[in-house]
Amino acid sequence: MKLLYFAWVRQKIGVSEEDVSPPDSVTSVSKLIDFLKARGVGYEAAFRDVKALRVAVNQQHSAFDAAIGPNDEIAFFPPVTGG
Amino acid sequence: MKLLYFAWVRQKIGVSEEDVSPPDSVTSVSKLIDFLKARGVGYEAAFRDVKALRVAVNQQHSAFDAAIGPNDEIAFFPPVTGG
Amino acid sequence: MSEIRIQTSDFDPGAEIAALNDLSGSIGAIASFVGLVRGDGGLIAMTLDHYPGMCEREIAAHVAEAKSRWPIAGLRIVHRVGRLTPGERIVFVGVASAHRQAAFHAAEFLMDYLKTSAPFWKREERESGETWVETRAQDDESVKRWR
Amino acid sequence: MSEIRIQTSDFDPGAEIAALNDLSGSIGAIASFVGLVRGDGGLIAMTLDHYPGMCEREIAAHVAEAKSRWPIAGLRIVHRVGRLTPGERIVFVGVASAHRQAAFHAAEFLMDYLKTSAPFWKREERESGETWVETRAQDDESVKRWR
Repeated sequence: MKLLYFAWVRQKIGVSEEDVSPPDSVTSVSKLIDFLKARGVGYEAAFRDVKALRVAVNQQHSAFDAAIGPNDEIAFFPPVTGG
Repeated sequence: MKLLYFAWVRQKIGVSEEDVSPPDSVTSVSKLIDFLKARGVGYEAAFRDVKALRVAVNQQHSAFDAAIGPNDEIAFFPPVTGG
Repeated sequence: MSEIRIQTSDFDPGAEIAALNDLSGSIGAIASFVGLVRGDGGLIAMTLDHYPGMCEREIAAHVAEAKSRWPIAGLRIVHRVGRLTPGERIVFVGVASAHRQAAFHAAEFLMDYLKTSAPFWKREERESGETWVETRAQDDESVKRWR
Repeated sequence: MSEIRIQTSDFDPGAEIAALNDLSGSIGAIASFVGLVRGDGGLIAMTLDHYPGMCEREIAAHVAEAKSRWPIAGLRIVHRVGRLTPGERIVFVGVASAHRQAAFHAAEFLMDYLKTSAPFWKREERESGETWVETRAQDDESVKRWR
């Protein structure tokens, strides 16, 4: 599963992208967030307030209850601010 | 009195500008038109339908009853079509 | 800060935009427009006639109106006259402003004015002959929306 | 006929307009917009972050919407990312069309989208530090008027 982070999400986590292999029980974006928050203080800070976050699954804006699988590209970022 | 003609007014009259010295009785644009119509077939054709014409006195759009004098610049042209 | 030119020669849109490109960091937007001769209906060429002096004065009055309506940091208008063939540039309007909507609206306002009410007269050449263009009602509508 | 580029390097507005300048006589209008970094409130620099791939796809979807709404003969969008200082160019939008209102409106529609809803994130540097910009309500209004 490929994860991408943008803007302050990237800054808090400290990497711009990574490959993760969460357990099979991680079947939605919400469950992925719970899995990631347990990985360290940077992740915990980034995902503390999910209302401040947006998510894209395979480059499409998605809901937090969207289903995800091991081959998906999942990106977390704040609301876009435009150019 | 300096006269200027534009677009088809110029084409009908055959000159783009000229100096004229009408009699003192020519005190308005309308009277100037009557004076000019007597000068030849080109003028008569140009001024046949004054509703199709616009006039400017000293580079300001004017009415046909506007007062004019010997030092004025008077221009006749069709309604503008823009660029 | 504003420049109005009526000329027979062509112009360079990039150079006009560069002249508006104030590097001070006070402007955020340059909206511009290039008008070209369309070859509709077998048009061979069009010739633009204008009233030198009055034309510049009237355009300047509309530039002043635009400046009273929108915050404008810089403005350039170039309008060609004489004989022009399809594909040739006729007109440039460029507006620099702090804000994009002001720049867009002022440029559109000035273009609507220039295309409908500025003291130009157009003659069109076609195979069938040459005719002077008459005032178009549609374009008058585009001007009314600013009133 | 449309080109969308996201790049760190600067661009040349004149070259972009020249690329839209179809000489066939079928277009009558090229409306364009150049956005610049404003130095408001002591801004030292801004840095634009974007989601490569998704950003181009989302912009392309809005270009497709613009083409469905207005008759567009050519369209170019260039958006810079990375660190930019006041006075630098950020964005170019150019639209060629037979008609000036279509060109203006499509350019304005795309700029409203790019400035408010395109997948970019802005960080601003000031003496006081660096902050990520939050979504602005005013700009959202500018997008709503197209709905």
